Amino acid sequence: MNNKLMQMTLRLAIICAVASLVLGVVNIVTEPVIVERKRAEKEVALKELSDGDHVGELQLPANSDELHGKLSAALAAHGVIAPGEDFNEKELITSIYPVDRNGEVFKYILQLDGSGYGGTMVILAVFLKDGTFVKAKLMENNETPGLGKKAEEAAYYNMFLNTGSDAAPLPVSKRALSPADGEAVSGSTITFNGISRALALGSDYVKLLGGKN
Amino acid sequence: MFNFLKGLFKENPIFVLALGLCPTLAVSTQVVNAIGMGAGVIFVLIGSNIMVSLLKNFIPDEVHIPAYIVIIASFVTIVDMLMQAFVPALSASLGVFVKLIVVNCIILGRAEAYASKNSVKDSIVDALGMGIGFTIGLLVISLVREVLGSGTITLFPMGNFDGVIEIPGLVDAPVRIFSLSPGALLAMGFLMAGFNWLKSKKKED
Amino acid sequence: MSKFKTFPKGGVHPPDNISGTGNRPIRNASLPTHAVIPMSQHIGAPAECIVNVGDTIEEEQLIGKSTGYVSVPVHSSIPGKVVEIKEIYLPHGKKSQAVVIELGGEFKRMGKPQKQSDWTGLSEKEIIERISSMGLAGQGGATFPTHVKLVLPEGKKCDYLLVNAAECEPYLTSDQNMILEKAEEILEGLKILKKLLSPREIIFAIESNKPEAAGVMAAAVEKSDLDVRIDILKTKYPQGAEKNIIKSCTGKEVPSGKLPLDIGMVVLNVETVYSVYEALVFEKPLVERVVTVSGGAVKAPETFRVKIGTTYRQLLEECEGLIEEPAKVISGGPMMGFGVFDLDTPVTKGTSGILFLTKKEVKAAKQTSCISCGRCIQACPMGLNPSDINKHSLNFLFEEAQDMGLLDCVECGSCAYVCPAHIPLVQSFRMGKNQLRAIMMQKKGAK
Amino acid sequence: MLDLILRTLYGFISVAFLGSALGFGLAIAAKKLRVEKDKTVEALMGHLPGLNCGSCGYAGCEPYAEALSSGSDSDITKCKPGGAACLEGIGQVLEREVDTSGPRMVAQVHCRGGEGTAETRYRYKGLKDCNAASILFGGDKSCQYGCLGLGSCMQVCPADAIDYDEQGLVWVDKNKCIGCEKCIAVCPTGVIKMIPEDADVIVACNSKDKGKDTKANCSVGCIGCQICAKKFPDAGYKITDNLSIVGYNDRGPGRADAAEKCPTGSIIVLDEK
Amino acid sequence: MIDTKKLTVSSSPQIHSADSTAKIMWTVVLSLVPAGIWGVYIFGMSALVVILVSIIAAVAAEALLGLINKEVTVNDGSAFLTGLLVGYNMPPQVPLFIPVVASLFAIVVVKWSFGGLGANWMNPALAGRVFVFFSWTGPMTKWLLPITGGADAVTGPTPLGSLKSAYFATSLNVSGPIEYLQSEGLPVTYKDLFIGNIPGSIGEVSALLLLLGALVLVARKILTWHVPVAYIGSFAFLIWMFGGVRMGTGLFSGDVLFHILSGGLMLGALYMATDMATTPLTAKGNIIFGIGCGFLSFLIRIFGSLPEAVSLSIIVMNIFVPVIDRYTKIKRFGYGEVKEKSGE
Amino acid sequence: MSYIGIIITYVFISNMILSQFLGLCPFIGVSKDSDSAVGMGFAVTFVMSMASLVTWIIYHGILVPLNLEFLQTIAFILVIASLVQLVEMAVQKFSPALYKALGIYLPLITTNCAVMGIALINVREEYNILESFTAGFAGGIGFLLAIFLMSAIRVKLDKENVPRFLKGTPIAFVSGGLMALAFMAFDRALLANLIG
Ligand SMILES: Cc1cc2nc3c(=O)[nH]c(=O)nc-3n(C[C@H](O)[C@H](O)[C@H](O)COP(=O)(O)O)c2cc1C
Ligand SMILES: Cc1cc2nc3c(=O)[nH]c(=O)nc-3n(C[C@H](O)[C@H](O)[C@H](O)COP(=O)(O)O)c2cc1C
Ligand SMILES: Cc1cc2nc3c(=O)[nH]c(=O)nc-3n(C[C@H](O)[C@H](O)[C@H](O)COP(=O)(O)O)c2cc1C
Ligand SMILES: Cc1cc2nc3c(=O)[nH]c(=O)nc-3n(C[C@H](O)[C@H](O)[C@H](O)CO)c2cc1C
Ligand code: SF4
Ligand code: SF4
Ligand code: SF4
Ligand code: SF4
Ligand code: FES
Repeated sequence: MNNKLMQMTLRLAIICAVASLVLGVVNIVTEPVIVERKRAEKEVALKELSDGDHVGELQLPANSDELHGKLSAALAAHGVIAPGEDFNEKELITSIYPVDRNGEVFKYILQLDGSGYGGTMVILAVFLKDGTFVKAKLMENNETPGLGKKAEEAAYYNMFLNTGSDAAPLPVSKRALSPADGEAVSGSTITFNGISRALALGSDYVKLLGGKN
Repeated sequence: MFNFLKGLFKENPIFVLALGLCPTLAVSTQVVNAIGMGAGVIFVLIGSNIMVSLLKNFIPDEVHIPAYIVIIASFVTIVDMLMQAFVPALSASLGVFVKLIVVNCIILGRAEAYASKNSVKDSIVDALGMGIGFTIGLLVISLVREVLGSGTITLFPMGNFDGVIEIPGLVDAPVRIFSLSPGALLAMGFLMAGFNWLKSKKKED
Repeated sequence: MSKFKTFPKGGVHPPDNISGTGNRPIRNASLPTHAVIPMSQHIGAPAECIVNVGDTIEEEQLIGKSTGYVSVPVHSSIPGKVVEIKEIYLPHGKKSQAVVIELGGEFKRMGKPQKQSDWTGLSEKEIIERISSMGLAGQGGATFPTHVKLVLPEGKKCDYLLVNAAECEPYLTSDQNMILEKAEEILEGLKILKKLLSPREIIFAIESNKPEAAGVMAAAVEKSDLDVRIDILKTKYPQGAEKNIIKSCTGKEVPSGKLPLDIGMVVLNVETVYSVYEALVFEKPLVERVVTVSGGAVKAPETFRVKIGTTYRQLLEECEGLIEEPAKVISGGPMMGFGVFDLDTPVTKGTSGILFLTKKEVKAAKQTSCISCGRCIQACPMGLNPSDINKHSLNFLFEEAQDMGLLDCVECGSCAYVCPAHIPLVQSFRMGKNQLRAIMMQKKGAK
Repeated sequence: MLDLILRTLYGFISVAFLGSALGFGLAIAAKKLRVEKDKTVEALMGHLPGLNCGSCGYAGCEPYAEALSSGSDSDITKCKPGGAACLEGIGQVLEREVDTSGPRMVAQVHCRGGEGTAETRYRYKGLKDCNAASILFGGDKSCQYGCLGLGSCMQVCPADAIDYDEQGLVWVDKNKCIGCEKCIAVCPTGVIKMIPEDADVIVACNSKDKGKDTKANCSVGCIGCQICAKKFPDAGYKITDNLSIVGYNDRGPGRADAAEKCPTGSIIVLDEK
Repeated sequence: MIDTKKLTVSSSPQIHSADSTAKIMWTVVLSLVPAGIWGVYIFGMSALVVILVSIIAAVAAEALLGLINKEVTVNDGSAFLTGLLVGYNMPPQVPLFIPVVASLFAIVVVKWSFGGLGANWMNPALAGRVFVFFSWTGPMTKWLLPITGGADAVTGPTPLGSLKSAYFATSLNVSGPIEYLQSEGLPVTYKDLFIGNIPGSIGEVSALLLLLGALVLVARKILTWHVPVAYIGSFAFLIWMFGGVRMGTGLFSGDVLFHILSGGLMLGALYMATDMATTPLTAKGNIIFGIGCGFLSFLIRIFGSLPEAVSLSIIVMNIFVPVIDRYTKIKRFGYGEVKEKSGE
Repeated sequence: MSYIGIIITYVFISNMILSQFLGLCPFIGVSKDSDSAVGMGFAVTFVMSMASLVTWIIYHGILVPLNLEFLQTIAFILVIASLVQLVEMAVQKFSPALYKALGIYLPLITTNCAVMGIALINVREEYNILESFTAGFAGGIGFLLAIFLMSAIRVKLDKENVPRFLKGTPIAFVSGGLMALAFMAFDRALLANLIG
């Protein structure tokens, strides 16, 4: 075999190997930090949303046709989807955390995916057992600063307060808002639509869960 | 000394060489990003220039590009991991562009054009000059874009200061385009024209 | 509209302004006291001056010798004495040697009974020789040596002989008035040409705004035994341009870079045909021509028969001078003619008109940059994109301009006429062509 | 922790493997696919200034280098902007003797006639381009030799060295001029001529008309009166074709004095800048 | 007799048609005046102020840049026209700094960066409009109801705007836009749309007056039919085909009339997609350009979220103009029927 | 997302250059005339498609199974650089004509952010191998479109009287800015409404 060829190969291999070794070492240092940081971040977010109550284990939406049927009916009734329109709650509800006080579940924190102006938005939302909206936080999103990004502010969700129960449905179109609120979301209707629909889905889903753990 | 100054003005990588444009435009929405990005680039530039200069006789000519690139990529990955671990907010707002330092034309360009032919000491000076030149360019652009596009100047939070200076008047109704992609390109074009003008002024004196 | 023949694309409609001088008898201009006769009155090599200062010259004496195949001799239009030989500017902006002759002595022909000679016995070669020695150059504007056009190359046949009486230039009425007076002579000229070229068909083409001339010609054809097709063309500038008139009358397109003869066409201006007649029937060289003197600044516009070498200044006086300060003095028609600043410029074989235009007629406005309106493209009869060629030319991209058709441009001026930005497009093209020529010379030199 | 270390090891192995595979592949490819580059062209490119201005008659520096290298062009002095250093460099590469003595040459406009000084014959209306204007009787100036002032030279100058001066006349900034002679090629009247960079005076006129005609056409033109040549015989002025020409190699006494004495002021002392 | 030094010498042709750039521009301005007067009439004096401010900003910028370039260009009217069109494209009660910025952007960045009149490749007025729209979306989407000008002005959505919101609501049970608007309590008739009795930008509302103005321009040969016909035609066809899809009424049920008369389509198709400087040179090119505009306007109006269909489609198509010009060659005389020179 | 969706996304909506800021150096550097621009565009399209494919294989075949995501950057760039060099050498050897047309741009592609960028985007969007390839190809076409349009504009501008200090690169940026402004017409909502 050609000597020069081998030498070349070897030298590149050595450089690569050394490089990866160095990276490996740095990784050994940083990875635990990164993992820990991420966990802590989520914990802080959940804690904030749960107002200090105990947050239970992560759950995923149930895999039941019956539930799906009921959910569809409820959503159609609330004008979130058109009658007969299909949707998949397992893609839209990515995690569920029951929140309990003294062992009794009284609210849920849902991680929801909504579609906004800049693509998918991740929303963490809190509902009482009867579906009443409590509070929410917009996590990852690509909305426009000054428009859709306004939904990152806690005050944005005031317009949903005390809605979501059977008595007071969540507003899912601008028409259902008070004129002042309607004015406020004007210019970012798409963000509003995405968020309100996600919340309506969460609310209806929670109602079906009915406090089960 | 001359080498150092060259990178700052005469051969400013952004305004004169028009290299490394993607990160320049992509992350220049906030001043703090520009500082972070600049620091990252300086680190990678110095590191890779040192290594390339050291290894210039070890690296076979036929595979020098992959070899340099591996060296650069290693430093980039280190920066990336360190940022993720210790300045997560910055890491998030720089996004994919930290990883893309690896393809920043300036760095490979300096490795090829300078470090591979010069001593370690000179390479460091060159890296510093180029890196700081790049950072200054980035700072100028981000200052223009953030002030116009958001009405703020975002720096690091320190003590009571939350890191954000608000420009009265602009902050309530900023020219938002400047924080979006068209504004980046427009600002770049006019800054470059301004730079040309400065240069011609200098030449005349 | 569609009852008149025309070419399909391009063209413009400037007001024709022919009512002042059209359909009126041609007047003989008085003799010049000093005739200034340039040696270069045609396209091709200038004639060589064969007289000296002090020489006494007879009427119609040869004073300039043809210097090549594409060249024509020059004759004196008046008898007299050579008083000066000098460089003068010709209207197209180039310099030429000119002989100044002071009137004196006796006329051989003028005022004497005309002696007719019989041309029917002459051979084709002799006819060509006669045309050549009588100094004939095209009187339609381009002053191309007529004899060159009339020699059919080996193996080529002439399908059509086209008499160009379109006279599409505004103001000009010399062809028109000529037809009214000399229809039969013109037909005689055509007979000579028929013998020479034996075309399949002779076409007489005239624009629809000159119905009287067309009528006179039709009547003459009726009476004669010569078969001539009369085509009435739509009044549209540049209907008279060679390639366009061929397209209008026959539907044929002269390919880019080719000559009419390549597709079996010979196009001659009516006055050239008349000169052919005079050359053969009277052995008269080309020493006078018909010139329209017109324009809003002139008091009494008129069509004159003028001795070559007569100055513009003299002709203006014959029109009783000016009624208004002119903005421009033009040699030729307003679309293709040249602006001159020297009233001592002489009439040459190619001078079809002299115009004194007022500011109002010129309609100059401030030049702006091109607004890409595309009107020039619509107007160009050659299917070019003048706007783009101009931009290339102004940026020194002459070879690119050539690819875009710079050399196909016939400088008709339609584009510049309509351009709302008042860009002197034709000037740009002429400059571009000059530069291109220089580049090609340089390239040839390099090789 | 163990997991992390294990992964580092995997990484080490797999990237080393990837590197050696790719390195091997590239190395083989480099051997198999080797194409020789023309070393001479590269070396020449190192010496050419890289302005791609085209004054050498080629589309840019590289085509000129190729022509020199292939021998299809033997004139190594074509790159004017490169100056002496470039010429020397090319000479070295091609092993040719070169003569690099003499000062750098720059262009200058030899005419100071403008509004108020030079007569015009008519009102020009048309393109702002000297060659276009010269179609119309050689331009509107009564003098046929002078600067038409429409700035075609400015447009072609790759160094932006030409501009209107304070009096609105075309003038070359010798510090910016790279000596490419493009302006000379474009100028229809030939009024731009090369002078040494260190020229002390120029006769800023190009008129070869007789003194009388020049005087009628322009108040600052050289009338060929012989004063400079006769009064200061050693100063290097010579009259040819009714025009005074300065020699730049014999700068005898009285050069600047001649400028004082010139009745039309067409000799100009260039300031040292 | 004649002072020959005062004779003008220029290259042929020695005479010229009566048209000039300035004449064209001022004619267009005049033809736009009625639509502006209507806008001021139904939206009140604030509309007039907006128009004036836009014009003043544009003309001032042009004059200033002319000063720098030592060339007076304000007289040619193009800057005035740009300013006027910027004003026409503003909501009637927009904060005045917005039209100022739009005009400045139009003249300084879009027009003069490239060298002034005719050198720009994008429509200055529209680029200015879009620039401020993206920067200050809120104020740029607030509209006045007609005949409410003055102190107690009432805002409301444009017909198209509220239709657009409707597209995002899931279940619509109406036959078309007019019925939908009725059900929303915003009754609009075709006649309102035609004469301009609707909320909208100042100059865009009256289709009738815009059409009349355009007819004058057609008669004066300033406008050719190509762009407007290709634009409106292709747009109408696509609307008819697919316009009903999002109303839930299926294919071939789009309300063509509604869409043509609303949302500034008339102003765009007649006055802004016809700006000579930023559209193709040839008839064929203009037809391609028009169809492109029609398609994009349809796409953005029916499927997009932005209310800016017309402005955006025209400036997107402006990008394609150099390419269209390159590939729509006219047949040159003497080149046979198809023979194209290669490498051009 | 459907393949059509991916194509529309990367050609129009997330156009590499006009909205993602990837590959600007060649976009500005090689758009002076259309021939080079189109050459560059095709070269980038080819390399982006190939790189998407190869990096997907490396990522999902080696890095993920071994939990080595942290070596992503180094592995990707190594592969891309080698790929580009190989292509360059092969073209140079086997088709000198093509090399003359493309060759000078190929080295530029190594440091073209768009290539590396699409590889990283493919990972972020969790595309499968075919989707990755489609995204790479569409990204390349988007680049080609932008650079071709830009070159036509610049060729036009060459003949205009652009103010001195803006001539060349600065005016290219301004033009790019205006292009991006117009391309804001294509937003995600449009895509979502169009293909559901
Ligand atoms: C630059 C820009 C950013 C935008 N960002 C958002 C956004 O973040 N959220 C949103 O819902 N709409 C956004 N939009 C969409 C428009 O504002 C859209 O027209 C509006 O949502 C619908 O109009 P309306 O709310 O006034 O009815 C954006 C538009 C632009 C031009
Ligand atoms: C260089 C040259 C050569 C020509 N050779 C011929 C020729 O051989 N036969 C011919 O009939 N015409 C010839 N022509 C004349 C042209 O066909 C044409 O009639 C002449 O240029 C005047 O045309 P115009 O008045 O339309 O410009 C020649 C013209 C030029 C310029
Ligand atoms: C734009 C243009 C317009 C012309 N108009 C006429 C015209 O009206 N009448 C005419 O006889 N020749 C006109 N010519 C010249 C003819 O093309 C052609 O040269 C002439 O008819 C040939 O005849 P001649 O050689 O006898 O002059 C025109 C040429 C051009 C380029
Ligand atoms: C028919 C016509 C339409 C025009 N439309 C516009 C326009 O939409 N926007 C604009 O800024 N200028 C317009 N102009 C004016 C002018 O062409 C424009 O300012 C140029 O783009 C400037 O170079 C128009 C001019 C004409 C003749
Ligand atoms: S002058 Fe030339 S370009 Fe203009 S219309 Fe006539 S032929 Fe066409
Ligand atoms: S007619 Fe004049 S303004 Fe119109 S495109 Fe042609 S050159 Fe330009
Ligand atoms: S020097 Fe020559 S090219 Fe320059 S402006 Fe004067 S005449 Fe024109
Ligand atoms: S002044 Fe003339 S010689 Fe000097 S750089 Fe300019 S064009 Fe070249
Ligand atoms: S930095 Fe992105 S291509 Fe150069």
